[in-house]
Amino acid sequence: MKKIINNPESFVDETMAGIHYAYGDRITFLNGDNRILIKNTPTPEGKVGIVTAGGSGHLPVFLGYVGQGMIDGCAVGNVFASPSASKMASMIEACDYGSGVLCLYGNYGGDNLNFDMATEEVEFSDIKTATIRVKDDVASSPKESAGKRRGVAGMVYAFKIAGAAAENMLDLEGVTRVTEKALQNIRTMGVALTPCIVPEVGKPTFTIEEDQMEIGMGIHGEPGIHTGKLKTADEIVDIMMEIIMGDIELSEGDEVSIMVNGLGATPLEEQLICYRRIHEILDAKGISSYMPHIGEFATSMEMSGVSITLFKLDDELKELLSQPASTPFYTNHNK
Amino acid sequence: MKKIINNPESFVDETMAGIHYAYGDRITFLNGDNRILIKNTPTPEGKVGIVTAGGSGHLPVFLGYVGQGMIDGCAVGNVFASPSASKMASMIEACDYGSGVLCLYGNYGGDNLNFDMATEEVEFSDIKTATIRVKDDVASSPKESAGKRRGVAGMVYAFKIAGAAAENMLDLEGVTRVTEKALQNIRTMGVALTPCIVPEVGKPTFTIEEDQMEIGMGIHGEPGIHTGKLKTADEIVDIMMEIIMGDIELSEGDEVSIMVNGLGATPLEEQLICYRRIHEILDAKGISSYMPHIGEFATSMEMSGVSITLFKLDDELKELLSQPASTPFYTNHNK
Amino acid sequence: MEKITFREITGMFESIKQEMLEHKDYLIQLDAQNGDGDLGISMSSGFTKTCEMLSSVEEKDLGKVFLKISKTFNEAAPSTMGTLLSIAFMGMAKSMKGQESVDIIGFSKSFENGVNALMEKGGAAPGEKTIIDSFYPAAQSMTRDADAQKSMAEVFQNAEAAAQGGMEKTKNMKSVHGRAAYYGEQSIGIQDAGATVGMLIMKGCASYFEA
Amino acid sequence: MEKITFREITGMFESIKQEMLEHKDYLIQLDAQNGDGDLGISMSSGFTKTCEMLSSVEEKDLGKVFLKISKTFNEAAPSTMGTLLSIAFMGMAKSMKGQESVDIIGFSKSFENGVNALMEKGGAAPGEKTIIDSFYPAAQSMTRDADAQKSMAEVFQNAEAAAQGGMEKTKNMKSVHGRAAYYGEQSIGIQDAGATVGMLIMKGCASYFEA
Ligand SMILES: Nc1ncnc2c1ncn2[C@@H]1O[C@H](COP(=O)(O)OP(=O)(O)O)[C@@H](O)[C@H]1O
Ligand SMILES: Nc1ncnc2c1ncn2[C@@H]1O[C@H](COP(=O)(O)OP(=O)(O)O)[C@@H](O)[C@H]1O
Ligand SMILES: [Mg+2]
Ligand SMILES: [Mg+2]
Ligand SMILES: [Mg+2]
Ligand SMILES: [Mg+2]
Repeated sequence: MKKIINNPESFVDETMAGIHYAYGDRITFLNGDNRILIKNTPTPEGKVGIVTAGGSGHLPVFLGYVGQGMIDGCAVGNVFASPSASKMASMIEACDYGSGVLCLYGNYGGDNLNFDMATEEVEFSDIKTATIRVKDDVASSPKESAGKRRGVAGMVYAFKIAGAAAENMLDLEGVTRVTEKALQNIRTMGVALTPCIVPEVGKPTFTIEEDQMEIGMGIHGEPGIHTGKLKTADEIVDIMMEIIMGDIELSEGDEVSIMVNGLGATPLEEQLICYRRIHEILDAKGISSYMPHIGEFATSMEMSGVSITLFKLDDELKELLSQPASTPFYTNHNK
Repeated sequence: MKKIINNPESFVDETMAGIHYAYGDRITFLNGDNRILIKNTPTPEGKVGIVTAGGSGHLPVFLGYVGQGMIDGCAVGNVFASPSASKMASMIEACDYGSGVLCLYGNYGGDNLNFDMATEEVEFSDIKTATIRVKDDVASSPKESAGKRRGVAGMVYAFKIAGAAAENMLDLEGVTRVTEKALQNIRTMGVALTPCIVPEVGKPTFTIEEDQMEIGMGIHGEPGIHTGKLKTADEIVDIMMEIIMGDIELSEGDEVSIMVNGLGATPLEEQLICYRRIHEILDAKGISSYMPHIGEFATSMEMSGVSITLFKLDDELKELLSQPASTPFYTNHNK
Repeated sequence: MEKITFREITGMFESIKQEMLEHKDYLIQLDAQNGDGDLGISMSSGFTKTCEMLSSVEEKDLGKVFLKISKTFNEAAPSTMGTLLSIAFMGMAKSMKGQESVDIIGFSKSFENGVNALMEKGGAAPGEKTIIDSFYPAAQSMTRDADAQKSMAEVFQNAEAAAQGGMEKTKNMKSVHGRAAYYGEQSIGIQDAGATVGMLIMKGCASYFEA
Repeated sequence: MEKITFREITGMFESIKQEMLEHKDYLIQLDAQNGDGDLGISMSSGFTKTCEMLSSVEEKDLGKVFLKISKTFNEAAPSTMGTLLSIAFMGMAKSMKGQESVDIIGFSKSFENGVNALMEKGGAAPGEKTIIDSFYPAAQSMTRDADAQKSMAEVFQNAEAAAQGGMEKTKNMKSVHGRAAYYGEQSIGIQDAGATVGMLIMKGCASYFEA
């Protein structure tokens, strides 16, 4: 295991300490608990709170999106593990500014159950909550059972839209409606070339042979839909784009935001080579691109590979996407 | 070679195409030449031009810093190879807004020679130039021969300072003076865990054993100063910080900007764990930290490892560092 | 008539903890085949922390005791299984609210309530290769035996046997819930790790009353 | 008296190109030991592109010819060695400006000028394990022989021998310039790749005049 760490048990705590030292002016730990990160900047009374939660090992997902114009809080679990319901509940309470809280998170068993318990718990304190589970990974389940799909990089667009809508002082129903609309227009698919290592495990929990790739692999190494010889960038993009475009209706004149997300170890050069192909495919169909997101938005530590997300825009969504947002790990200021 | 590419020969061209599609609204190719990238946004008459050049394979270095408040142009070579003098000369001419051009680049043989030829060439067109070679890598040569040191991630701070000074309409001498002052206060040191692969070569040009690390290794795999068993994050940081702090005078009450730069494959979590240690070391000495830069600023494709840069600030430099800058690959807006 | 009070609950959890510690590697191995292999770790940690809490608490109201168990367990093991169990404990808490002791009928009702909460929140039905496949037959067996006024020892012994039987049937089932579902057909042939946890819990209770 | 015109220059470059193509792998291998191994590729490409240019150009003024050579070579091979050679060609261009032919005295002066430009820009002196170690003795030999009014063939033959001798001495030198300098003491024992290029250039010229 080639990692620059101290001991595996302190991996998350030390990461959180680094974040606190670096960005403590804008984000802080709720009651000193380093597993609950909330904004440290003023929030207008009556704004809908947006919160998320999930396991560690995916930076900037999830906590990296806590900040202005995005989400208000994030509960942090161990590597690839959900945080507990009680931490979520404390976070929800801290992020209620009087108009309720939207719980916006990836569709994973542990997170679902804990958020369900947490929202039940805060009901006792009369906090209104709404729940949206992000299910953008088209490779994780067929269209007929789209409800079982996992949440991956498309979540970042959902945070962006929800955050902007909340900042515009929409009420909880309004924020929920527009975020759900956004997610109906978001699809992601990934390819992995090398595995990642959970520090406490100390070795890869899955393997990809030296000349192989796995299309559709999940961000924790969940099995993909196609394992085979590593193909060229264009071939890989073509396969992924065909599946994505078979899942979402896109026609001439449509506008999308394209996210090319590096899974951790893949050079920016390769991400740009993929972007080039995606752009050409869409361009040939008369589909234009707006505010591309190219870089690392949702990773799996040292996993190599990329994911492609298409986000189909309408006027309302485009407006919300372009509204300024700024967290220590994300801004659309220069996008 | 596990890379998401098409063929090695088109690696740079396709990367550049991706950049052009994604960010063509703000940066463009000079006369359609995809190896000369210049700003596509208005520049005030009389601003000093800031240009750089260097090989590919280090994104966001070098071209990623072309944009508002940073540099005006960048000539792009093949992977790890200098672009030619004539491309540099064309770029310098395009980035002269009437007050001369500062050529600010890393101290490498090929780049030095080509820039020398290029500046000689543009003299014929009566363009005033100044030259600064970045030599921030303390591991690349002892202090007695600091003039031989290579330029690495600290270059990004130099771009930032030069860009801000030029935007403030300082003249060529003024911009040169303040950038030189900045570089006198910048030191970098890196550690590599795994090698990188030049696409056209197809295999690593150097190796690091499975349980080894190389402290001081250069961004092209130039030999480091210490090869040995992989140590813990704290031990590695301690070694690097001792060398850096032996090279630059820092005392209680000083203020620095810390850059922790991922070399390509190292997860953000690990970078933050390193930042944590650096912060603690400096804090114990009464040295405070301002506007940390944590992420990937100067990479070597899929190399894993990190570099640490300390940038000692005074009032003038702090002011220039915080002045807004925005390129497609960099902004200090959320730093 | 035999009664279950805070003392018995503590003893039962101690006994379950022993089972979890003894079968830690076995659970890791089972979970690794169709999942991520964390089950042995999360169960050991969950029951250890819960027993620590029980040994330091002054509380007679069984409703409140199970509320604390539910919270502690979830904090210590926020994984899928940990959370599902903590949901079950919460369900049990609700039906024991205000009582300092329950008889076997009261306890079996409360357990049934816990299993129902787990089914409702987890969305799994018997036959879907989850902990339900050992818990559900165990709950049925307990209700039957309690109505027949059998002894505590007998009730839990039969419940363990029912759980064991259900667990074994999971070998031939296909996973549809949790991480294991990603493996689809490949999951057939392997005993479900969560159902094994359910069996070990019943086994722990049975050993306590045997002793 | 023998003269060098555009025709001879073209012939000399064709002949040098042949040497570079033949020794491509050898140069790669030498450069890889103390550097990055690109030298064989950059030299082949530099001389090939230059010959292409020469075969398509209508230009008699040797100053302008060498200016074009300098530019073409740098475009095709912007590496350290490529740029240093293009600097040398630029130096030669300056001293042949306006002339359509030069005799051996004129040519050797121009070569010396090129080598001086290379030394000045590159900052290397003889004995520092670079191309200078083959070029410098070759230039000295040429000047001596030209003053002695030897034949072209003889001048270039001796220059090649001088370059060869200088090249061999680089084996015992320690690198202080370029990438090889990073290897310090380790560089001792290995023949310098750039000095080998210098020798091959002289060899190419000599073969042209022999033929
Ligand atoms: N929806 C569900 N309802 C009931 N049991 C479930 C459900 N999903 C998973 N399980 C059980 O959880 C077990 C795995 O638990 P655990 O290892 O904690 O999951 P994870 O590591 O994926 O969070 C499975 O063997 C199965 O018995
Ligand atoms: N400053 C210098 N002056 C003269 N020759 C040099 C200098 N630096 C390097 N060289 C020569 O260049 C050769 C390597 O050239 P090349 O492979 O093009 O370098 P790189 O690949 O590092 O750009 C060396 O063998 C040496 O002879
Ligand atoms: Mg990375
Ligand atoms: Mg990277
Ligand atoms: Mg598991
Ligand atoms: Mg070389």
